[in-house]
Amino acid sequence: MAELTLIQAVNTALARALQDDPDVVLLGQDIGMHGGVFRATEGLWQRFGGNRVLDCPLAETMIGGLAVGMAAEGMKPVAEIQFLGFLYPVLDNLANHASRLRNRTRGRLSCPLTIRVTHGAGVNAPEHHSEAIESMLAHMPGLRVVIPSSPSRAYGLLLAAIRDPDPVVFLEPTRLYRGLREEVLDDGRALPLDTCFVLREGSDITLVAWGAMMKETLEVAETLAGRGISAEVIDVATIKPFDADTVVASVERTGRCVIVHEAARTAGFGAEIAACLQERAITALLSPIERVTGYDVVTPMPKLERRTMPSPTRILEACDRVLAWG
Amino acid sequence: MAELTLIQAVNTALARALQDDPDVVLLGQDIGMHGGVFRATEGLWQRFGGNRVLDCPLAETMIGGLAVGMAAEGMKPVAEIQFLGFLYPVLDNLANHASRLRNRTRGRLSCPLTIRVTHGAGVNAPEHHSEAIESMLAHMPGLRVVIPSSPSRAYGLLLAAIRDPDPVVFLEPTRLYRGLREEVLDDGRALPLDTCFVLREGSDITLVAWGAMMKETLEVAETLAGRGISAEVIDVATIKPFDADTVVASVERTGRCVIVHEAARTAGFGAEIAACLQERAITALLSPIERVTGYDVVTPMPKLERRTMPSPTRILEACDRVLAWG
Amino acid sequence: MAQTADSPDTIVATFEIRRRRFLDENGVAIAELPAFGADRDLMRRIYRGMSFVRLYDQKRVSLQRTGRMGTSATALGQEAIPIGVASAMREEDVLVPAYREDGAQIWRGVRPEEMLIYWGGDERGQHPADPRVAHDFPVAITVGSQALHAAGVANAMRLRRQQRVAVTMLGDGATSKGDVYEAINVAGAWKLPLVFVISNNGFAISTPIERQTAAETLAQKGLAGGIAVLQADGNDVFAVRHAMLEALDRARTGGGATLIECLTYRLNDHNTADDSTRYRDPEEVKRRWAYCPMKRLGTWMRAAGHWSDADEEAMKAEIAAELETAVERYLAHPAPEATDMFDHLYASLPRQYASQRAEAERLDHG
Amino acid sequence: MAQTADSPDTIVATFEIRRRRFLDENGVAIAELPAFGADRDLMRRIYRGMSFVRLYDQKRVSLQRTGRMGTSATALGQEAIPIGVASAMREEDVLVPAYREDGAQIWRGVRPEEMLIYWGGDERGQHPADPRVAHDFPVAITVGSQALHAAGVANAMRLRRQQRVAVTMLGDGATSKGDVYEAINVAGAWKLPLVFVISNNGFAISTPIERQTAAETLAQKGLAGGIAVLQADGNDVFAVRHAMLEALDRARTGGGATLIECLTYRLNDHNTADDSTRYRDPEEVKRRWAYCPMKRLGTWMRAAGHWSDADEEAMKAEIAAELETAVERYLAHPAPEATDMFDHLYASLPRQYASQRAEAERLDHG
Ligand SMILES: Cc1ncc(C[n+]2csc(CCOP(=O)(O)OP(=O)(O)O)c2C)c(N)n1
Ligand SMILES: Cc1ncc(C[n+]2csc(CCOP(=O)(O)OP(=O)(O)O)c2C)c(N)n1
Ligand SMILES: [Mg+2]
Ligand SMILES: [Mg+2]
Repeated sequence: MAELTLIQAVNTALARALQDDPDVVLLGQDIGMHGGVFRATEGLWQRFGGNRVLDCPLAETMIGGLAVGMAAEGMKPVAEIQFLGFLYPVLDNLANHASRLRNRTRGRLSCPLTIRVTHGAGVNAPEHHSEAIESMLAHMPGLRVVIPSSPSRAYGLLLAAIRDPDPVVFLEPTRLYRGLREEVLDDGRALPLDTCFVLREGSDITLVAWGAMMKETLEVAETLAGRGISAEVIDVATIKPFDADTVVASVERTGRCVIVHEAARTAGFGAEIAACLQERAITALLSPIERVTGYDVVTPMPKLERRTMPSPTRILEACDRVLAWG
Repeated sequence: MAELTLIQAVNTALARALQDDPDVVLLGQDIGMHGGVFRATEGLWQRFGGNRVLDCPLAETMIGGLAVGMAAEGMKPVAEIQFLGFLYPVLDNLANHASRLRNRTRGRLSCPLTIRVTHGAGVNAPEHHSEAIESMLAHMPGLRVVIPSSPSRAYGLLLAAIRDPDPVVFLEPTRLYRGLREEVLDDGRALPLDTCFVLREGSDITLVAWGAMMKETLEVAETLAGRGISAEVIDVATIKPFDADTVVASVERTGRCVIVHEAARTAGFGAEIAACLQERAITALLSPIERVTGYDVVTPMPKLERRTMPSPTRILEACDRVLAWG
Repeated sequence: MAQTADSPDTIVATFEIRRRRFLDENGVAIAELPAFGADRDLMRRIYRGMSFVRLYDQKRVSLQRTGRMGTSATALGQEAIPIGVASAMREEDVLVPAYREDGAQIWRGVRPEEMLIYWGGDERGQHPADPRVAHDFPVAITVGSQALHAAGVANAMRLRRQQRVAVTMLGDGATSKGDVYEAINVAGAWKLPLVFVISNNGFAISTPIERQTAAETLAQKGLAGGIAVLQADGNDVFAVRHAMLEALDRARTGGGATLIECLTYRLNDHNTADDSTRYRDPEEVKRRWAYCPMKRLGTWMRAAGHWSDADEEAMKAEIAAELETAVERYLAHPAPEATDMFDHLYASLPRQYASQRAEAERLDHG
Repeated sequence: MAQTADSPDTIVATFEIRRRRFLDENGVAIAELPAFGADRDLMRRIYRGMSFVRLYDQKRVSLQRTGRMGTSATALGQEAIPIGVASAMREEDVLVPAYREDGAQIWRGVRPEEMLIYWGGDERGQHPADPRVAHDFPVAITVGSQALHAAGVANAMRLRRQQRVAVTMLGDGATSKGDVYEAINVAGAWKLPLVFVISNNGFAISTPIERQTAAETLAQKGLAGGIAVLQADGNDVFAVRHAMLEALDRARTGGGATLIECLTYRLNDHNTADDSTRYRDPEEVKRRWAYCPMKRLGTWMRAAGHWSDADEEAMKAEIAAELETAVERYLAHPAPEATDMFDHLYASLPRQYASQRAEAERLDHG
């Protein structure tokens, strides 16, 4: 078993998928000889050849549309979009075609494609490279939206995404690409695409996050532990379909909840979680559910990006308010 | 003062804006001699000429991009996208450019454009013609998102949108285009772009909706009144920035709330409203806030479209649950 | 800036656009006809196919006028294109249509009642029973979106080294969409087995082609992607079919993609919701009837001895009966269930949406 | 399908692509030079401008290597393009650049330190102080997006009957984007006062032009929109500037848009985060240095008596000093306030976001 970074885990899962299923084909810009701007596909072109790893002309709409057509013919395209800010031109194909082809043909055609795209800020990247728009994707019926927060979950969730018979957007937290290492067993085992992961059990407060924000969230849980407060930490992992059951069950025990996300606050996915919780667990709530989120601002350039990303300080302040409430 | 339909009110506001400000220019497909697929621009090309009312080649991305460039040069483009399903190709320009040009140039350039686009189902239209994706738009910092529910509000809000110094997406509920008439005074008075409208005062329960769903929501309020239950009805009108104050104040009085929207449930704008309410009014809440929404399904074709749109029955059932709770 | 004698410029590339035509508007051959013209049976099927489109369109419109059909578009005056295209394709090829090619879809195996079910507002019409069209794409409502899907289909064929071709059909207006250009470009870059058929009927709803683009031809849109291009007289089924056979052959033998611009004219309103007198001169439409593809082929068929008045009569009766049956089946088609909305959303519905489905079911039957 | 003697095809349109070049790679004139070549002062400013780009790029990269600068891209080997373009434009024209045209932006009035501030990760760099560039667009990071913005700017100029021109700069990779095609098409349809300048430097990151498109030239992308097209030797500042003057004049006098493909070669890595040895042969890069635009113009300048070794030395010292000042100002630039994120979001911040702003302010100073 090897200690892998998240990007290596992605690479390993891609290799495994290419190996296992001849219908899996990678699409993207600079993913071939170059190995991808983050090296997610490093060595794959060399190993599987140019008919499995396809360098594309520079056109994101095209990548989305090609993937739809290939998937309808029974292939399993896995497309890389270099940065989330470049996913917007793909939304038309995601919302109008990929997510509905099965439904609009009443099951005759389907769209088993995967779109891999980086997610989030904190790596000093240029404009449009640090976005977080998972809630827009979560609003598209027929889609699945997934975001791992560790190398092993990246491996298992990506395999699941590629094998899934329906379209999946797989968000990769750029900030975690090389930040942490974990033992990853390349056993071809997929993780479920409809389940949250409880990363830490606790009884006083539930902290809910996903992607790169798990880092700060776990840090805060540790800080709270030092103060004798037991925080349960949940990694949502699959944004759509959202496993409310796990979160509701937790909050029914803790009575308090803080949701953390990098995306802008308004209509972010935290709103959906808070809405579900008050619908299903209002009697258990000992305080309002707080959301610690990116502000409702345009994703800033590097000099200010950390000023909108939830910091441990902000998360802790919210926990304090929630714990002190009432 | 004339009795106008909503589409006539839109037409009147457009004429007024063209008349008042030489920088206002209309863009769109078939908006010229043809007058637009819904006749929103009827007579305007004839009256203001082809340099004010511009028939565009068939390309939505282009319409969005042109509008950004024109706005940056100080014009006030008002672009029509024929149906909301065709707005997806414009999202790139909305999210990456229109909504950030001011910010990314720290105030040097700005983007005073308006995108008009139909919203919602219920008119027996083909696929992709009946969408509701206001929450995706509400997640874009720097944007305003507006949706009227009556001819007079259409007039006042559209004038405000056009005059606003920042980009506004103006959603027009297709189902209301010709459904109701109202006295509309063409006095050039705009309505505020950050405020909800209380359409009916009440003390037992707050009903929140927008766009075409106001119709069923007001119907249900009437039914409830027949049972001696006093419902307050709020038209959100401006989705972004959302006027939580008005809704919170209402729920603080009523203690109960049902939110109604046509868009899919998950990550719909109802989630944001419910999240805000539990954050700010949890002590006042006598029951969970319910959301009555379109299901998490692909917008169906005409034979089934009414099966996902919130019906008076579904709204009433939710009210009953909320009123009976606890 | 005056050009000097020793010019700084050299010509590095030249291009020409050819237009193909076999029959003039009076049905008289102006060039040696392709061999298939001698195939009496085939030519009769083609003529019948075009006639079917016209009568089917009439039937669909009359259903709409009587409130039993949603909005849809006819192919009036363009019948040679869907039939010329579909008749040239093989079963294993894939058709990726727009929304005005019911004729091509039906030729390939979709039943007329299935098309009516679709235009009547029901997704089930896009799941035709005939296995021959199992890979064909459904109607594309979002203009131009089908081009990239067809490129994806063609790319799958290429990667799998199949001898199949994807054929996508587009309007003149669609050529303004970036999607279509991106499809043309990748078709060239990857030598995709793909044919773009553009029905240039002069209008995108109200927008005449002159205001859609300054390009002298739509064929030259293909030059931007380095693919083979050709114009064909779209009202001459010989030209359309001949151009298609050439393009399909090129694609099948590894020669890559072709863009064929078929010149035609939309004799009808844009669709049943449109009133074209708002934006075009009815006199022009009248004049254009002289170029009707049906009349042109009919004249030639009779002159060639392939067709008679008796044939015409028999065919019309036969088609009328067929359409009667199709309409009956359409009208008798049971209403969909509300749960249909959920049952093809995912391969299997995530448990998260089960309660929504249950509510829809309860209210549907309640 | 064999072609018969009486061909069904007629040629309906023909096109040719011309390539412009004045100086060969050794700096020798191969055609009569444009009149501006005799303008000693102008040519010295042009040569200086190109030299500035090269030295500025070196400085920026060295800042990056020492951790004081974000990721950015240089114009190494492409210097003739930004300077040829910017020097041909008028102040009232509008530049809509990509991200490799700092040289053009600086020529027009952006201060070097402002560009450094931007690439250092701060939006304030996109608000240059010089009023001459108040209408110019900021750097475009999303490849190709700028083409439609430029079309919009040009459309405003057209509607207002101004004698101004929008100029947009794009890479070869950008030509694959539908946005760029859509801009070309509307530029043709509306005869926009617009110039598309494509710097074909052979690569889009790692993707060589041969895999980007099958089009023989990028100039022919313009044929799809019916606009004027031309190739220019992008390493010959005479060709670039001459082509620009012609295109600007056409645009200004109502003749519509032009697409100019400038042939060049990216001598550097894609950007400071890239390592091009992963995907291209360093030998090829070495070979391409022979075509360096600086060397070419320098040789000609000396032969024409416009330039001397002493000039070179003086200029280098002058530029070095200028850059030193720019770097000092950049490094001394005060850090932004967290509230900056809110203060240019809307013309005035909606009250709904006031509490977020307050929190950011509190934490910034806490
Ligand atoms: C992306 C998109 N934009 C707008 C529309 C509305 N619309 C439907 S058909 C049409 C015109 C299409 O013209 P053309 O491509 O020439 O095809 P034709 O209808 O003439 O066959 C338009 C604008 C649409 N369906 N899709
Ligand atoms: C829409 C979009 N997709 C992808 C990228 C990532 N990216 C940055 S530069 C680049 C290559 C651009 O190549 P080209 O247009 O030839 O310009 P050059 O860098 O050679 O000047 C890519 C793919 C981007 N910035 N924008
Ligand atoms: Mg047309
Ligand atoms: Mg390049």
